[in-house]
Amino acid sequence: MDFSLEQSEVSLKEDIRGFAEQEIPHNWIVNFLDEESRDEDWAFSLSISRKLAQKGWLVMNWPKKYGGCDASWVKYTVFAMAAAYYGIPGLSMGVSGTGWIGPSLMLYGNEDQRQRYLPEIASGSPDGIWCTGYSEPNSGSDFASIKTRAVRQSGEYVVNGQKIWTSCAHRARWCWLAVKTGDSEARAQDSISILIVDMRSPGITVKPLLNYSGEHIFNEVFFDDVRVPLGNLVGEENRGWYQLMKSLVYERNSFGGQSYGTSKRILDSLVRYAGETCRAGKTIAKDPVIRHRLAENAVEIDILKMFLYEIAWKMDVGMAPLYESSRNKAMADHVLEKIALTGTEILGSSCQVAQRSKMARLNGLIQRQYLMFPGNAIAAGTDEIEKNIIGKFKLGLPRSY
Amino acid sequence: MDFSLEQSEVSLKEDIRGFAEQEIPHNWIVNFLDEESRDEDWAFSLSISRKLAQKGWLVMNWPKKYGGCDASWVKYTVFAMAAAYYGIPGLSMGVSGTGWIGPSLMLYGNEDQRQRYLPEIASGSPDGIWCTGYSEPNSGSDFASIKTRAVRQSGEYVVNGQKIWTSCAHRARWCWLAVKTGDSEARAQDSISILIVDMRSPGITVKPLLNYSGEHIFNEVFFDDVRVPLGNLVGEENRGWYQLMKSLVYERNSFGGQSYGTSKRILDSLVRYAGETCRAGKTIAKDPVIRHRLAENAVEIDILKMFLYEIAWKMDVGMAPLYESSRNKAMADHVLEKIALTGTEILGSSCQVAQRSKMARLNGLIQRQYLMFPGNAIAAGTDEIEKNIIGKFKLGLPRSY
Amino acid sequence: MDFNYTEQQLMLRSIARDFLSRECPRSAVRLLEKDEKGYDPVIWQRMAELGWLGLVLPEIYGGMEAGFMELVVLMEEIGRNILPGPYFATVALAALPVLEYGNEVQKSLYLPPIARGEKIWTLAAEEADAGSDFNAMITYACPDGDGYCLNGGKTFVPYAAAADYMLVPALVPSDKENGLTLFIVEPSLMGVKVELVPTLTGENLGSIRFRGVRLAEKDILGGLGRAEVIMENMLEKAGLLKCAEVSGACQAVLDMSSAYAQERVQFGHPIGAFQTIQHRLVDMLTSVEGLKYLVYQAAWLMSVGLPCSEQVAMAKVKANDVYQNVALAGVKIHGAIGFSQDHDIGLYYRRALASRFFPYSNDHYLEKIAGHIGL
Amino acid sequence: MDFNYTEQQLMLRSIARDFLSRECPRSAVRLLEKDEKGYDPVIWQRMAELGWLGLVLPEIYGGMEAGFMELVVLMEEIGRNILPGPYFATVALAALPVLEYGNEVQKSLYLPPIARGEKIWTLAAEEADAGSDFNAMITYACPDGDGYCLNGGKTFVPYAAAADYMLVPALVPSDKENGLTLFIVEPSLMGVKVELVPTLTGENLGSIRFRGVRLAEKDILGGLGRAEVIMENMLEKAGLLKCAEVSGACQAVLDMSSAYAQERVQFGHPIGAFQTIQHRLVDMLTSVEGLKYLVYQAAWLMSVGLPCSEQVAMAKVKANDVYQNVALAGVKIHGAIGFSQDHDIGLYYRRALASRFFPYSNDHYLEKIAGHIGL
Repeated sequence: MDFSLEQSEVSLKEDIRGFAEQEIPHNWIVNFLDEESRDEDWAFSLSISRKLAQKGWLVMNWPKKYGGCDASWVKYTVFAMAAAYYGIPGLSMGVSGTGWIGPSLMLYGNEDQRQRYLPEIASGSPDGIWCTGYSEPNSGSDFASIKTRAVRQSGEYVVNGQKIWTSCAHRARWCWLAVKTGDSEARAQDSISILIVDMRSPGITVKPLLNYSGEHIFNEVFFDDVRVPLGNLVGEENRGWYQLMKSLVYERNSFGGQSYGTSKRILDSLVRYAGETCRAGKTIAKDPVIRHRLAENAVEIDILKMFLYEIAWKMDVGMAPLYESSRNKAMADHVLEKIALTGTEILGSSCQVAQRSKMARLNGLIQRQYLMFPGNAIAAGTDEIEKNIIGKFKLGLPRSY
Repeated sequence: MDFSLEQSEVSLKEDIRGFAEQEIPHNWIVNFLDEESRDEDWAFSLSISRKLAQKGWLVMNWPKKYGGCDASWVKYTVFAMAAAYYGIPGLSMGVSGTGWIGPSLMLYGNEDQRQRYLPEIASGSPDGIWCTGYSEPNSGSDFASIKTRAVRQSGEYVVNGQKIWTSCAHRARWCWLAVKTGDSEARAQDSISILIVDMRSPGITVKPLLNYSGEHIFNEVFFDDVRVPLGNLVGEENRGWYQLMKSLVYERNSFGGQSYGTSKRILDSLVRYAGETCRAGKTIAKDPVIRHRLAENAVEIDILKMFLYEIAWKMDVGMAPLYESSRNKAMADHVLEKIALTGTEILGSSCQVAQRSKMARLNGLIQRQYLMFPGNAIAAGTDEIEKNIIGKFKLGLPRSY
Repeated sequence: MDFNYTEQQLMLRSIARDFLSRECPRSAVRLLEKDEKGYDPVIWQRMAELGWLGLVLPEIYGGMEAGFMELVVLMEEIGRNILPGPYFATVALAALPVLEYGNEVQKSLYLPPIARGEKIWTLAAEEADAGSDFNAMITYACPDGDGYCLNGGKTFVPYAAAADYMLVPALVPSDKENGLTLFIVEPSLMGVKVELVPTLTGENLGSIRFRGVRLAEKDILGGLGRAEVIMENMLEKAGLLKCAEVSGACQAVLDMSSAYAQERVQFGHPIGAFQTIQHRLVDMLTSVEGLKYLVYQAAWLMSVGLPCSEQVAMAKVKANDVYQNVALAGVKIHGAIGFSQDHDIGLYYRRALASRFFPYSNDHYLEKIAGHIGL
Repeated sequence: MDFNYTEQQLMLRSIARDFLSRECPRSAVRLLEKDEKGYDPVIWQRMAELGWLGLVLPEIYGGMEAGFMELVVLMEEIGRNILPGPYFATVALAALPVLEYGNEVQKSLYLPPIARGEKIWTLAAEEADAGSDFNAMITYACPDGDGYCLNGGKTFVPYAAAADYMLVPALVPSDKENGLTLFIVEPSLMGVKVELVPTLTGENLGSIRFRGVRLAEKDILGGLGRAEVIMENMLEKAGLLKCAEVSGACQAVLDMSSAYAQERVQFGHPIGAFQTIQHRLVDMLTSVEGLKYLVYQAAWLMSVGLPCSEQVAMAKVKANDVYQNVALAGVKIHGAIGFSQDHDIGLYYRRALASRFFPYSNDHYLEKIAGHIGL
């Protein structure tokens, strides 16, 4: 065993810190989901994506031929952790691009599709922004029950149906869309396909679904006789469910590094805040209850780090992760929740102040997390779903009820 | 609303304190399950049962004609809380007698049976000691799947089978036995009956099952052609499952008062201990982390008190409790677990000392609870079973999987 | 021992539930979050007509002379429905202390307009850097001629922009020691500046600057240097009423989540059939019932005049934990729909932060309990 | 970054697992709980033959010269199987500090018999009323002629009744200040009295009284007044090895509980199919894996000589929580059978209390972490 970073990984961290100091305003704290909400934030995030691409960082773990640098997963993890720690936006190309659309195309797309779409993502261009069309009003965790249908008609797919909670649909150039293609008698799992859909196609309507704090992240997306070339089928027809189950391994893990970086940054910010803030005549950093609570957070955050390195190392040495990405997803959610709640406790009354207000302490870092962590925890699989997966694939337990 | 105690209830508490001061050695801390373990403890407990009966306290909430005092459930709750607080043993007549055999006989027994058995329990006599034969090796939570069978033969039931985890079987004069009587095609729930079995009957073998700390509480009980008079059937044949489900409401609630009294006593003992014990130059009572932890315990213990009064009041005014006894059972288990674990934290290294050792702090109160609370939590329904019941009966949720 | 509601309490509850769901649907709650005054004067007037504003005031001031327990029952309903508006501020934070500590002139002058719904009050106690720590306060009322001159600032003041009067604790310097004194201040006075604090909770809060505000002897409530005692007492009552509001809100979240778990089908079953969800709902139920009884216990003690500061502290600690846990569990049970602006559950989740630190944080109350149990 | 075990580590693990399950079945563990010496000399001798007793000692003292990480791997297996005996006491609490702080005479004299399995050592540090607080200790070694005279007492000493030697920190009064000094004491000396402490955990512990015990200059380990520094270092290593032992134990509890959940059928399904049980097992898994990696991280830092006191503290805090939670969850999953004397799960549940406060409680480690993160 050896948990040291290589010299190049250590210096990468330094480079990222330098980049952040130069490029990111010190009060920038928009996190990776709500960078989509406001036009000015989005434009800034996208400009950073471009610069990250130019630095060779954005998709460093992709093969060179698709715009990457053939870097290891460990190195990419180092990057993601540090970038999130220093508050660098635009890491995901609209949530899904770098994290799982890319890896999925490499797994299931044909060479034409890879050549066509991967470099767009890798270059940080607006045309590399994707959204993911999975959830429907009655199909959340029970993904196999989707109803949106694609029918072959005169050499094209014609898509009809509705997606919901589609984050980034209002920003995306492309949609990674799950549809029913099999006949109605087939098992649900054997009748799903993945299509690449141009978001500029006629028949697509995107309606915003503001979240409870007024941010525009989610959308409803309606498909009304949308025509999609047959060549936009990814992988095999009717094998989409199986493809997705496999690529969800990437999706689940894809925010791990960012969650770690964000949590660690919040922890350090709270430590600093506690040292500077007085209550009852002494700094709250002297309060044993607060000291213990922050120390407990530090332990959980460190475990997340080890989990992330473990899965990255496994991928680097060619061991396919199975339950680990579900474990990491659940752990990351837990860590974010814990530090956010600890943060509200430390801020006290101040945590009521709106996140974008000038009166917000720590630039609203805590408030933003308080509002976002329950949403993050749902995306790409609820805690229950992750635990079912771990129970089944790691512990060999029967399907749970 | 009015949460005051009546004058008679207040003075009852005082009387109990006086009784305990007179009758109970100050270092007596055996709790209500392990009083069965050692002969000398058992003899002492039983002598106290007798005295409690003479005082009119043992089954004060029973009707006068069966040996009780027609006291309210609230008053009985006051008694149980205070008695446990002051460490008075012998409250249950071998776990089941006062708590649910008595109430069950009043619900389902015929008048002959009530006359025959209730006064024996009420008087605190050794002949009033019962055990409860429910669990079998493959039937725990899934009670309906029991296999022990009673067959009618020449005017008697002949019982064959095995029970397990039968607490107090080695002390009991009678067994409240659940058996299969219906034919094998009948629904499991429609083929169970309750028999009263004389533990001195030929064919009964009791084998001790020591627990992990060496205490003799549980037993295996083997029934080998045991003959039971037909008149010992309680209620209707094959309706035993339904009877039991109803009487379990009593069983679940029956230790509530004792759990409260025990928890409160531990809390107060820990407070005293914290005030007398120094660590790093000051009493641990000054440690904010310990202060908060004990305060959190105080809150939960107080909630348990309100829950217990609520259900007692409901029974007094004739509202049949439904989910409440499951809620109280789960809450009592939670409270005991929390205070026991808090106790180990406060004792530190000392909590390793065996409970009966002279070196044990607080007379081994914490150790005993640490060893017993997981067992208490299983008896009369695991946490999962209680939550299923609450989910179904209070929240109207579907049967859970 | 009696766990029954009185007829009067049951009736009040039923009227309140009807009224609030009809007059103040949650869509109105959302709109009022963006309103500068933060309340609907029409609803306010109706509440006055229902007698709610003077619920516990004596008849001679236009009140209904109901008991503290009735106020608790009403606060539960207000919390259940989320009623935006200065009810808590006016009644719990002002009318009660004016009634208890005001002189006859003050009571006659101030209480009837409250009961009639004509005047809105609030308490401006917290300071940006001092929190609720009196010793660190920097708002001073310096003796000046025959009156006082008020300088300083307060923040997180409920409905500051709507208030006609506010109670303001300020330090009055003297030879001996600084005596904390409670003043009645009209925001319309020269030198008072109110600014809204944008909140994520949806609660209407403001910051206030006092610059050379002239106050008179008659503006003192309860006597010079008496604010600490008064505040301790009034914040005990107000803290408990806040718990009742939270208790009602938690019950609403539980009801909503339990109903959703029965409707929402995934994998061919209502999600309430999945044990993890079902047991989470059961944990919510148990904690909500626990909170309810702690509130009732403290309220009963208070209503019969027995000491109850330990029980209030217990209720508040529990209220904080339960609201956070229940609101979060509720959001999670709802899944994605729980985050949408149009769904009610998010209103509660955000508001859980608003009550958490009022008037003090958990640490304060745990410390208080620790003292009471003998530590 | 490399998460692989070396070939040597894998082989050690495999041999240890085989050996322990064969030579020390849990039935033997139960019997040894009642044995005064608390270990089986035959197994002990075999362990010496396997090279375990000198695992990390240099060859010149009869050791195997393996690394710290190998010792961690072995401790995991010892914890997994529950090996009763003074392995931890002899190796972690004595051989390591003797190797690090002993002079050449001491090392040559003491280490080879340890490696050969001939001598058993322990540490006698804790005092009844002082716990691990050096400042409150009352064991004194007063200069007396050309040596020292030891008076006082220690408690919770692992395998005190079996030990041939014990390390004893004692205060040496001097003109300047009391210097805490580590002495090597033979319990066979006049004035040493050992008494067993009955434990519920099944661990073999003793109390020791020192009355006028004569010690010489040569019995000092690491120099006069140096015990505080030595202890800090040795308890960091020992604390981490204890974490490895706990990690192995937790893995065993998880494996046992997971297997039982697949076998035990209720309501027509294996109980592992019920979501509450399944998710509880998953939580156990996640926490056990988290603990394992914290242990490996700290052990790796230690093995390459980097600072690791923050990481050791993290591992210990986690170990305490995980052992308690996992052992309790394991017992509950097993239901009634889990409480019986014949079932293995109870062995772990009881032992969770033994490791929890060694060498310090959670508070100590949380405080240490707080310091490291900048508080």
